[in-house]
Amino acid sequence: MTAALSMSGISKAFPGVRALDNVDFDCLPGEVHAICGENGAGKSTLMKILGGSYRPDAGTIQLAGTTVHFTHPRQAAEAGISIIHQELSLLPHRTVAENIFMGREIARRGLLDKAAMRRKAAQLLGRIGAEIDPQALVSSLSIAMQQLVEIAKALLLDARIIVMDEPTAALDERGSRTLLTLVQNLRREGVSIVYISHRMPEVMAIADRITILKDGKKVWTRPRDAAPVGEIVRAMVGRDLDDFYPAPPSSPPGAALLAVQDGTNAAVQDVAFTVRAGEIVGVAGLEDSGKGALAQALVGDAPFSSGTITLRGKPVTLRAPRQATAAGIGYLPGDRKREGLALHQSVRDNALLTLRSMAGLLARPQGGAFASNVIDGKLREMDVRAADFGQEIGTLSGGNQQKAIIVRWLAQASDILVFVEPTRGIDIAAKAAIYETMRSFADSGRGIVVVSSDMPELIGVADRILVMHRGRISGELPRGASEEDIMHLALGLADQPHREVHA
Amino acid sequence: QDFNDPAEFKKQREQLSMKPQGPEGQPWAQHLGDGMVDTAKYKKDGQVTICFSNAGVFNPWRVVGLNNLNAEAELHKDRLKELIVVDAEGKDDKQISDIEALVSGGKCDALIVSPNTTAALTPAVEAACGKLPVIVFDRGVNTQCPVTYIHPVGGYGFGITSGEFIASKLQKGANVLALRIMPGVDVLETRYSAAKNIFDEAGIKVVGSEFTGSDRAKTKSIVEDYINRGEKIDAVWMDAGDTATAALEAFEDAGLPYPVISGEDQQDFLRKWQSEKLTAIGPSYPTYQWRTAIIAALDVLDGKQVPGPEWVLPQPAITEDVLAKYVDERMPPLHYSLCGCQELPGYPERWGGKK
Amino acid sequence: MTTVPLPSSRRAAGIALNAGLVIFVVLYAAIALLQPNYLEPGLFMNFLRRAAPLLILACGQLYVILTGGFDLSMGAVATLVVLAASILINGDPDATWAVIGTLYVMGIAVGLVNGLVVAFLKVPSIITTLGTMLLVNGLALAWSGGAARGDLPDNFRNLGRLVWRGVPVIGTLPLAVVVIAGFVALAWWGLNGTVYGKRALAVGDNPRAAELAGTPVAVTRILAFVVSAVSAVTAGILLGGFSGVSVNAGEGLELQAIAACVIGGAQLLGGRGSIWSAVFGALSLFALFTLLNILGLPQALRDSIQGLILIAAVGASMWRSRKRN
Amino acid sequence: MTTDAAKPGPARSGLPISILLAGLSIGFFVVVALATGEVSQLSGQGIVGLLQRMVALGLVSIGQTFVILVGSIDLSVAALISAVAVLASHIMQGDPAMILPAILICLGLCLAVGLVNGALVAYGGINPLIATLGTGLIIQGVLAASFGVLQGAVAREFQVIAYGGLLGVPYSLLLLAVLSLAAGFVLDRTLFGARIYAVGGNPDGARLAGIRTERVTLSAHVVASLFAGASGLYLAARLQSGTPWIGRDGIYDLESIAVTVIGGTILAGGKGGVAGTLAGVLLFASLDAGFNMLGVDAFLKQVLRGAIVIAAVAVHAIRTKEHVA
Ligand SMILES: Nc1ncnc2c1ncn2[C@@H]1O[C@H](COP(=O)(O)OP(=O)(O)OP(=O)(O)O)[C@@H](O)[C@H]1O
Ligand SMILES: Nc1ncnc2c1ncn2[C@@H]1O[C@H](COP(=O)(O)OP(=O)(O)OP(=O)(O)O)[C@@H](O)[C@H]1O
Ligand SMILES: [Mg+2]
Ligand SMILES: [Mg+2]
Repeated sequence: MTAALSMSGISKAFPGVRALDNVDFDCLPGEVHAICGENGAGKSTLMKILGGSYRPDAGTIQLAGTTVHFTHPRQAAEAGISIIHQELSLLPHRTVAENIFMGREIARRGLLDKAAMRRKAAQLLGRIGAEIDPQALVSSLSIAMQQLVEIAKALLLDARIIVMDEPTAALDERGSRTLLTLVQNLRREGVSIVYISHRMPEVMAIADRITILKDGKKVWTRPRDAAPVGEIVRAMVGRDLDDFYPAPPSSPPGAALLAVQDGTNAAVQDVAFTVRAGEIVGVAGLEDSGKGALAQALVGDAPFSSGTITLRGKPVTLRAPRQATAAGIGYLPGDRKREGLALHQSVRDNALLTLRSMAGLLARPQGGAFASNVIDGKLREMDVRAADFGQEIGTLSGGNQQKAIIVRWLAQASDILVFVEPTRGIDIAAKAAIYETMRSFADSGRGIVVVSSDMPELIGVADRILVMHRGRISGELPRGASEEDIMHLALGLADQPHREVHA
Repeated sequence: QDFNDPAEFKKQREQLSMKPQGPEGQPWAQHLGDGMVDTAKYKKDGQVTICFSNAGVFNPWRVVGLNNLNAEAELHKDRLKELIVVDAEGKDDKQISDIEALVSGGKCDALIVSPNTTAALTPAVEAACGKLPVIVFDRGVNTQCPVTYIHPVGGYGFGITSGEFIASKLQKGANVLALRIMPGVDVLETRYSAAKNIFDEAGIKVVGSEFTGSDRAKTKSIVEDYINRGEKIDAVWMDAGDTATAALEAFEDAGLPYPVISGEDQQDFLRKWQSEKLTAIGPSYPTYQWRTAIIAALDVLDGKQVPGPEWVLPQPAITEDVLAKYVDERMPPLHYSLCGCQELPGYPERWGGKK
Repeated sequence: MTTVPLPSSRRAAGIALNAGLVIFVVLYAAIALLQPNYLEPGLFMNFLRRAAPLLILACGQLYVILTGGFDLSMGAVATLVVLAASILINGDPDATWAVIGTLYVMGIAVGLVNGLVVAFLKVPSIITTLGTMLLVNGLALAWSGGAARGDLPDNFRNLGRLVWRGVPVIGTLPLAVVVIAGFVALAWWGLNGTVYGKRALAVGDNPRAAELAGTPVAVTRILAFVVSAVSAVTAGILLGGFSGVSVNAGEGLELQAIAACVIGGAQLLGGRGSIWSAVFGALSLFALFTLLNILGLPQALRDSIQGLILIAAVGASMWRSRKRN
Repeated sequence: MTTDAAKPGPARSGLPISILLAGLSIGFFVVVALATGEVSQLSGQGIVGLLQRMVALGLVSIGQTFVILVGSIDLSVAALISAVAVLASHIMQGDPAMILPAILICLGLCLAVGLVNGALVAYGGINPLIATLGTGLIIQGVLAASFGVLQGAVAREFQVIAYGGLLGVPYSLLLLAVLSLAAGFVLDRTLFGARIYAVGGNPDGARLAGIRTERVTLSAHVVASLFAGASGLYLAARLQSGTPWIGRDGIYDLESIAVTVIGGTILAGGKGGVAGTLAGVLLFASLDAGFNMLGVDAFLKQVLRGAIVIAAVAVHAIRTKEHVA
């Protein structure tokens, strides 16, 4: 069987970085080929070359045996390649249908056929099991729903090759399962699928073959059966990662640090919980369950309209992130690029942002705690890898960016950190490092609220898990809970007998 | 348009020395030449409403003028029910709409227009002429339909007065720097072409002709640049005097003697002239013509004969001998002395002066 | 991923600095070539004196540009300052200092309005300051009746006019040059000597991220507009001093100030730039004006050349940064 | 991308702004007319006069809407309007036989300017503010320099556009109406329109979706220039002969941007439309007419207009949760 896609000898350098070095990659018809690798290994770059966004410095691409040269994404699309990119690329002010048909509108002599597009959009959304009105504005959708729109967009083309670059990063368990079913169906139709994910269980569940990239080079390609998880991780990271999740704390939690009573706003109702010193409290929930809104309320970004928050026994009002910061609550937002990073500023400046923002206006920007060597020490401690901490943070890989933001809050010496999707799109080694940091932060007598749609992550790292459903806390689970337990509460089945929870 | 019309040059030169007709000492009510038009058909009894479509108040000359016009209107409270002033902010298009709205509004008994641009306003004025008596002043329109067109002698006259004065003070081969406001405006272009003709004839070299946009800082910088070039500047000729003192300051700052200069009738220039004993002249484009517009409109509605179809006003220049008469310490720096407004109600406060 | 050393941001800033400086040096060399006496310290000082208003405006504009905005109202503020000074002082030298204080208060008020409207009413700064430009200009003209009123005494005029002669080494020293030095030093200190500069860059780069990191975004923006207005007042005082009262003293200066910052390498919409972008950008632009004057080209064509240079300067820096990526 | 909206809402939310704004404008006009006793302004002729005030600004603003929607901006329209008006009168020299050639040459010039603007922005990567400021300066300079030789007047027959009419409705209004409808149709119903919204809303996303974003940006600039050309031709017809200053004096650059934004098109691009823009133009026209009836002093008018621009944008901007700069 000729490969549907075969890339050989692909190399690509960016200033200062050799992103790909002589990489070979192929994919057969009706095959799911997963690519794994650390952040910055070159996965997305390889796919962007396939999609015509970048031109390779060297190497050739063949589709079903014919060599192609793409200079614009349009050509790749016309050649039957469809890509779900890692970054969302939607139009916030336009409807779902208009987004799905972006660049491929149904038109006759330049005139749009809107009705046809609406129909087709509804059909596509139905196919992926998304209950989204094609007439809705994208800006009114949650990130997860937007991701589903992206997927529908990719299916529009009837492509022979579909690339999915971390399609489930923003999806919850239910959304991910629907997607995996969809992938199976596509495979059955003979579509070739390139699947990129940092979630090992997914990869193991659907991949036919797995390719590992490391530092821009291919390590190996193997059938799934010949690639146990341990091997994969070793190939990616270059060492064994045995104790992936940190050990639970040895001593019981201390006094209550943070307590919320009757917290209510447009998105959440009557939430109440406490976080004690030394505790990591997880918050689980499906999309639109209000877990994100809870985090925003805790940091004053979308405050509670009623209810009380007490910090170390004292009631506080948090109406803006700055107030929360001053009160000792730090925030690691879920959307790194949009909410976390000043992309064109240096790693150092990003790490110092909060400290400098909370200092007196006339403080010297390089003085005392802001001195380069002090913050460099902290960055190094957190193992942020950059050639020079003076370089723009936008040039770092996601994991290193995330670590730099964590350093921002560690430097600020907050009491409570609210982490939203702390490891979204982050490779396995960096994940382990972040978990380690979270644990030791809690162990030093402080508290963490971690909001995540990654259930294994919550199970592994949280001391307690609050599960949300429709804006309310539908239950609380101690350490050791299973995914089934969480799903049960997340689906709002708490009052019903524990049965089948697969949606 | 031809900005160098020998016939017009000659005509204006003659007008400059012509003896005006009309009441002595009231140049705004005087006129040159004999043409009169009959206006009996416009006669209207009782109180009247006069409408005025103004091009704008985008320079001090027009500000002083508008004050003149308003003050003149106050003199006629008994006859004048209302004076409606509409400002076009320097936009031709808006002025056309303004005129159309005034005419269709039906309130106006007579219309005064100070056109922003000659050609542009012609159709609108033509349309208005059919409905009511129209009086145009300052810039004209390309039609004979207005009852009369009020204006002083004109641009050539201005250039002749200033050019001849400078030529008379300089030797052949001397250098003059010409400072102009901006290109493309007929009344300004003709000032320059007239002066240039005279300089060429007298063998005086125009070392440069620069546009200042009536910006003082720019003017001063330009003159400094000429001084820094090491060029000797014997005289400065200007097509408008707003920036005359700025030009003189450039010489002061460089420690050079003042040049011979032609400015205009603004107070700051006159004061400087007086205190520094300059060799200077202040030709004018008198703002009293704004008074004439109201006078003419009322005369027309009275059915009186008025000078026309062109009402040419005298265009005096301020010279050494009459300088003292025009300096008025109470007035703001850019007040135009030939406003003919000293006797008008509200002088000097209405014009920004101190009591 | 083999990491090759990246150009550090400090080096990147150095490149930006050199861009403005290089353009300035080239243009000034051209001036000197045509008119060698411009190399004398006296004429150079005079050049600086005349460039002073633009240079100061550019420094203020830079603050706003760094935070991602524009300030179109500075020219109008400068005009207001000139007219107001003349009306309020009205020739009385004793009133000068008190009036200057008042002028700064007025300027700060305009800056605050700009900042508050942008930060809280969420009106884009280009529209907000277009509005305040009209508003301030209208107020200034309404107040003065549309023409200059009052008078400026010598002690006020000296701020823009006074030149000390017989100064060692440089020969002459205009007071305006001392004002520039002081203002630039202050502006530099604001961006590099306090944490404000880093906050402004972060806000210009990604306001949402800055907000979530605890940065007082609104205050940072408002301060930028206030600094910009203060620079406009300072420039207005120098303008009034240099050349006296007029109703169009500040006309068009806002766009020149923006152009200066951009020529100097600051990035519109925020996040990149240093005080040297403003300083050397303004000097370059002013050198260009002077050069065109000296060349004696028809005035009109000077506009065209200015347009060409503007596009070329920005195009060149675009091209350089593309090549780097 | 925002996540502020609560429920997946309906798509068409652009309409209310335009209707609200139009309603307010008309209301203002009517109330003022009644209050000042100028009832005749409410007659057919009065209304036509009001609408006629929209034509010149309306035409440029439609074009401006296209570029702003695509995420760019055009500051060169004012200079281009002057250029077209001057060129049209020069070519025609009053000769009706030259009407068609003149129109074609003028539109050719606009096409060229649009292509240059578009190329600088889309392919050169130059910030559109700077690029179009530059081209505007270039055009303005060339125009002023050559005005001496570029004089003339349009043909009488050509002036019919501005002064003739059908059943009491001036042709110029019909022209504006037809072109507005056409522009609205293009934006809403055609491939080109969809691409404009895509490129403005998310340029990277649009590129990844296979859209040749550069071409779309370039085309939008061409559209803007052509509409500026239409405005210039209309002005030439109305004014009989163009001067190099009509565009600048009309402040068509900043005003067209202001009305577009007032009409709800966001400066970042990707949201808005022609209906809102026209409502913004109507607001300006009503203000002009209303202030005339009220006899508002010229300078006060400017103050009010500044405040109204800010307020009109604030009304809908204040609801945005995103940061603006
Ligand atoms: N446009 C670019 N300019 C400069 N460097 C880039 C660019 N795009 C990617 N890189 C660099 O190339 C390397 C590979 O990046 P790539 O995005 O392909 O990684 P990835 O494997 O997809 O990582 P992740 O798992 O975080 O998505 C990284 O070091 C990245 O910083
Ligand atoms: N200000 C608001 N007013 C009304 N509804 C809101 C508001 N903010 C959020 N919501 C709604 O509340 C629900 C909870 O949203 P939230 O972002 O917290 O979900 P989530 O659990 O974080 O989902 P995801 O994992 O996809 O981010 C959503 O339906 C959202 O649309
Ligand atoms: Mg990637
Ligand atoms: Mg959320």
